[in-house]
Amino acid sequence: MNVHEYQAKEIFRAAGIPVPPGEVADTPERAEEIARGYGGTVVVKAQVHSGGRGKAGGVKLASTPEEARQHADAILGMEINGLTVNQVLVTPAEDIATESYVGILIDRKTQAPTFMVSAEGGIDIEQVAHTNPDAIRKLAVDPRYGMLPHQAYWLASTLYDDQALAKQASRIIAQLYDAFTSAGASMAEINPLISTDAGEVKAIDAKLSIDDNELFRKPSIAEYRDLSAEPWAETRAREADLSYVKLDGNVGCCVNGAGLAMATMDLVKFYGGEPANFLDIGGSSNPEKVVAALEIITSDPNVEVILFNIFGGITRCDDVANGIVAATQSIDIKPPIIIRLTGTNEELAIQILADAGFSAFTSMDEVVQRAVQMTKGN
Amino acid sequence: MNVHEYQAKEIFRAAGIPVPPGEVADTPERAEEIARGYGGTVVVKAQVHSGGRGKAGGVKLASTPEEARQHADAILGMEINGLTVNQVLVTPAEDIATESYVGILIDRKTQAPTFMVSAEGGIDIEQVAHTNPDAIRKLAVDPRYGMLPHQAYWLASTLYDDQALAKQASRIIAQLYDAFTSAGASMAEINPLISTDAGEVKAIDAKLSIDDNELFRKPSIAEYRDLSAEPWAETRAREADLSYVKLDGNVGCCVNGAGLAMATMDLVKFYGGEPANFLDIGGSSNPEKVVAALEIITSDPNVEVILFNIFGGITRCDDVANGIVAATQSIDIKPPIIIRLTGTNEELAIQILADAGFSAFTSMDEVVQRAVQMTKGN
Amino acid sequence: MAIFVDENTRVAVQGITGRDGSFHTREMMEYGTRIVAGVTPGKGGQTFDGPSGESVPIFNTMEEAVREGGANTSVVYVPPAFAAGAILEAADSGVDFIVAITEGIPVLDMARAHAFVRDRGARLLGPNCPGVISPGKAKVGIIPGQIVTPGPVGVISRSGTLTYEAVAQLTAAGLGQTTCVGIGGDPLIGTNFVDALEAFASDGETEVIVLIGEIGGTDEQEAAAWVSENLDRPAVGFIAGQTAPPGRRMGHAGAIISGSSGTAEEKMAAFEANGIPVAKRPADIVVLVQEALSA
Amino acid sequence: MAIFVDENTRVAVQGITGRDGSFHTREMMEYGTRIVAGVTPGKGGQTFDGPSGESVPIFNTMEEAVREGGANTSVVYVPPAFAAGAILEAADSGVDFIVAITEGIPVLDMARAHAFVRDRGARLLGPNCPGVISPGKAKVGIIPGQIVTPGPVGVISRSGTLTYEAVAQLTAAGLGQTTCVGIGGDPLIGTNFVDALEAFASDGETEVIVLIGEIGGTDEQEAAAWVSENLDRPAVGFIAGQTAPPGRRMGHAGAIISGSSGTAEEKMAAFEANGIPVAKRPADIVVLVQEALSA
Repeated sequence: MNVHEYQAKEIFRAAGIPVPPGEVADTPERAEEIARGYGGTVVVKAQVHSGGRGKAGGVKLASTPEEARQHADAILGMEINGLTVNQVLVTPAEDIATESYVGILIDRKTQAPTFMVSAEGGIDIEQVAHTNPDAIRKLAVDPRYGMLPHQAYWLASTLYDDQALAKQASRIIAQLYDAFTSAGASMAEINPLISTDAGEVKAIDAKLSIDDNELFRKPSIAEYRDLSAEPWAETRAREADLSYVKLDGNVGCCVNGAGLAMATMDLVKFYGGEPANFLDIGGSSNPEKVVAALEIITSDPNVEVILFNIFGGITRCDDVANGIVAATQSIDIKPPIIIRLTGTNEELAIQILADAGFSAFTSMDEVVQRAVQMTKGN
Repeated sequence: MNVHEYQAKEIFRAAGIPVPPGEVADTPERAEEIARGYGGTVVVKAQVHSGGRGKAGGVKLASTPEEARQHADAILGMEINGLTVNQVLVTPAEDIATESYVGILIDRKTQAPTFMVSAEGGIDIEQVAHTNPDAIRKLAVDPRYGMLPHQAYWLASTLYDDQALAKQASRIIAQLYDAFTSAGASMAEINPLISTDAGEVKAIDAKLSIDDNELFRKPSIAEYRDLSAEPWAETRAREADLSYVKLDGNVGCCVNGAGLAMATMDLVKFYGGEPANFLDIGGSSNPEKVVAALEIITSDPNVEVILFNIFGGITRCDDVANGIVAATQSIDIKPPIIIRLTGTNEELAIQILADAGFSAFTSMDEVVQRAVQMTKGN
Repeated sequence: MAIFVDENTRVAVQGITGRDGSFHTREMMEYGTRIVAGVTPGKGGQTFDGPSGESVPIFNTMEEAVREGGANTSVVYVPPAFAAGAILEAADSGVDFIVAITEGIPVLDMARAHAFVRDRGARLLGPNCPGVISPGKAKVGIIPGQIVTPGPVGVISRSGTLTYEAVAQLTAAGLGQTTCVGIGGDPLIGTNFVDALEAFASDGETEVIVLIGEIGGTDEQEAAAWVSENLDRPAVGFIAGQTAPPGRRMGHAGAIISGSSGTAEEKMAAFEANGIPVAKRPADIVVLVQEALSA
Repeated sequence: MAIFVDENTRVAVQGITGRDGSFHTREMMEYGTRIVAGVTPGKGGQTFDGPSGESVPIFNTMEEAVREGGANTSVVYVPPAFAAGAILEAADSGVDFIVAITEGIPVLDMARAHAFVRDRGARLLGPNCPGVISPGKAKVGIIPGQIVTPGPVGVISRSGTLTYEAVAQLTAAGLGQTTCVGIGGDPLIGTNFVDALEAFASDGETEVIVLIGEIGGTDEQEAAAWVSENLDRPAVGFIAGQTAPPGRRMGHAGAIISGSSGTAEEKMAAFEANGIPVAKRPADIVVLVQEALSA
């Protein structure tokens, strides 16, 4: 789960990280009021779960409260990478001497929370990794011991030669580790971490992704979820315990298992079609899940055909077939549905489906080819 | 640092451990009032840093508020192992089905916080260890991983066959570990941990010792220190950064280094005398420390002679000699002072002391023999 | 021969009294796996009824399952909130091999659990994996017994049903398996491709190895390098997720393209560059295995 | 020969710019110890002036002290709040031997630090110890150089000034030392009596070992058993604290009789029972060593 910049900043602040003040506005008038409260120049920042906000015009400097209102007016309602901006963060502008990057994520190789820091901040760290990999220092934190003081200092000393700055950064890095673990995060980033002319080190941006698997035991973090910031289909999928990712094609896919779901999308492409989505229905065959899956898939107006691909291992195919029949009787589906089932009780399942008027296949290749043909009017 | 039972219970409660309610009274009237508030039978318990409160008559059941007042009246002001009772804890009496023991301390051998639990609770665990060692289960907690759920359960299952009770105890054991580490404790004990007829597991007594070395970073715990519960001499010693332990003899000892201080006491005994105290003046020779040491030693009316034994290694003997001279000029000391110094600049030191009228020796055996003789009127 | 599990595997089922645990325990027993103990704290002393009337003792702790039940392997079906704790308990009990089926374990719990398992010298498969099956010998986990058959192919896969799809096609084509290993779809897994490859490399009966990867991470790339440097027999590959967009998690917590790394293209290229032919569709895996065996 | 420190010891001083650190660094240099680096975060690039005008480079980190200064040993003089962190840093830097002088480190910090040092395969002496001196070769810590002289006696002690007392008496009697080791007065120490005994046992020049113990714990009892089972040369003992009351901490955090265990009587009896004669007074240590050497 991604949280907004202002929420990440609340969490960072609670961990002791120096973060400039800021307030959230959902109207231009409120933005003006906040800016007036701070006085001086402020930054108006779109709160949206997407990178590239600056390039998209979602981050603007305002030297007067009126200007803050004007920027907020322009940014609120803006679409950034398909997501609508509903809130802006208004925060005093800082006087920046240097910009660095500090990030931490769960690294697969070291099997540990791993820091990446670079004195080249304020830009995309991926790009730094490509053009100047030596400018990045990495450190895996042993989860048995946590972040050790000398490790934080070692990272900080990459960022600043000045020892007063390095000591501040060292403290911030240790605090970021605490924030990361106590929030149950999978990624946390300060980009940029700035130093000011006055010799202070501060986090002026904040990014935080929470491990979804932690949310059950972090109710205060789970409350940060902003349903207005995610498409309806994803909210619905999460509630129904499905995995759904929208794509740009027209072949709606409903598959049991994530690997098979990806392989099904790939096979659609292989046969010249375009998958409309990733959807993993999981191991269950209950009709409510099938209903939810069909609602989600059909909420995408591009979908021209719905393809089920079910491998019945532990799941019995006849149960799934009954689920599909029940689900389609309870809701009205426009696009045609074609189904492949194989494995436990497949013959029975195909009979159930044929009786209900569905095309049923046992070969994955055949059903995918047929689905693609149908999108081409064949 | 030891904390009172009621303070330990506050810490345990904050960690989630079920502890019956309780309030502290420093007058019999207040005890009566508290007892009236609870209704029913209460226990009136002396709050004093000493074991054996029960045997000493410091713990009494009261079935009416009036009886609570009478007991409080008897207990307040009582001396238990040389310590005056200034407060009593009044707490509702519990209906006890079984009594167990749960304790944790820093174990030298495993170099880890180590649990000891026994289904034989409510009595001295030392005694159980002697008479029935198999009744005690031990577990060292790896500080790299902390208390693991199956370990807590493994300990709890020694205490109760009943699974509902074992699960409650398991939770309490995990919570006790959290309380132990977050308070910076060196020892924590629940004795007894009871189960009630209603099937609840509760801590009805609580003991907690804090590692003195943790206090600098645990200000809220440091505030628990009850100066009225410790002799003046110990408070003074702590403030002056000295180690002092009062004993029953008449040879006051002032030594640099803990091992040498013990060896000096032992040598007093060896030559037929009785040491009045352990006092380690540390490595410093500044006159303030010597003044504090002399004040502390002379606060014991039994002291008949004061013996300095200083090994000048890094410490220069002439510095110490000057400290002693300066200190004795600033305060009035009744008992005679004899001094042994050896090591760096010992000749110079002996001259300084002789000029000031002190007996000065270089041999530890000689000075101790002389001190013992002086207590015998020789 | 086989890897990880065989006739000598003596399994304790952690969470045997749960819905999934009890169902799959019966499935494992029907397949012939030796289930020697169940573990559910608080239910010690009860017994679990197998499909043919066998009685499996239930213990409160893994320690008892090992001491009294003689378990040398555990399989974890407990819910995510308690699963890491169950893995730690298993590692502490002295079993050599732990299979964690549970999906949804917090990744920070697993970081700690992996360190603990390493410290204890045990092997963990998973979590969030379908387990392992050595056809005709034993299955530990949830891979359907009816889709496998004994033979010379070793299978290593990050996914569940995709593995079933591939293995069922192999079986249908008469290509049996020594062992099929599902290493799991989480970002932090115990046994990875290279670990499983090493095990297969010392199995005399495995003649060809199928690697079924997916987007996310660099495990397949490292496997490819290992194969070209160390493996004395052929391997074939498949990668799911060619059409997956970057930055979106495709079901599995581990199946996510981060920036420009972990793409299917990258992995397929690594396979090809290290002499591992790559199937374009699941159905082509059979063809490549046949070619490898007849070469 | 000698144990733990000698001519090849290259020391980094952690906390070299502090009051104690700078004083004792000069003392160590005057004794001839090779001080190759100082470490104080934030003061890297400065230099420390030795007693004879030598210039010791100061680094921000132990990693630099090892990489650029060539240190193989560290000695820790940093304040208690930061001392455990300094020990972890030293262990992480790759030095083999760490001497922690600092008194007052929280014991829970040390529990973690000891585990870390073990994981890294380093040896820790202390904390809250006077360090180690190999007469004529090197001293690391604070033991006064003028009280020792080379010879055949190995000394292991839990205390500071009591050790000086005993060693000074040995020296005065013409009984020199291979190495004097102060293992420290804390409840959790790195190198204990048995560890130091093992080291002396493989030192050809040590002919007799003096064990100076005190109340608290069972380290001396284990040392006694080890001596009788493993040691091929004589040992003599002394225990401080015969007059100490139970339950009261005698200065050292580790010097406390808990209930009925850890008493001086118990330890003296263990020594005697295992063939280690016990001195009744410090002065008798000299006599016992002379007897052992002439036996």
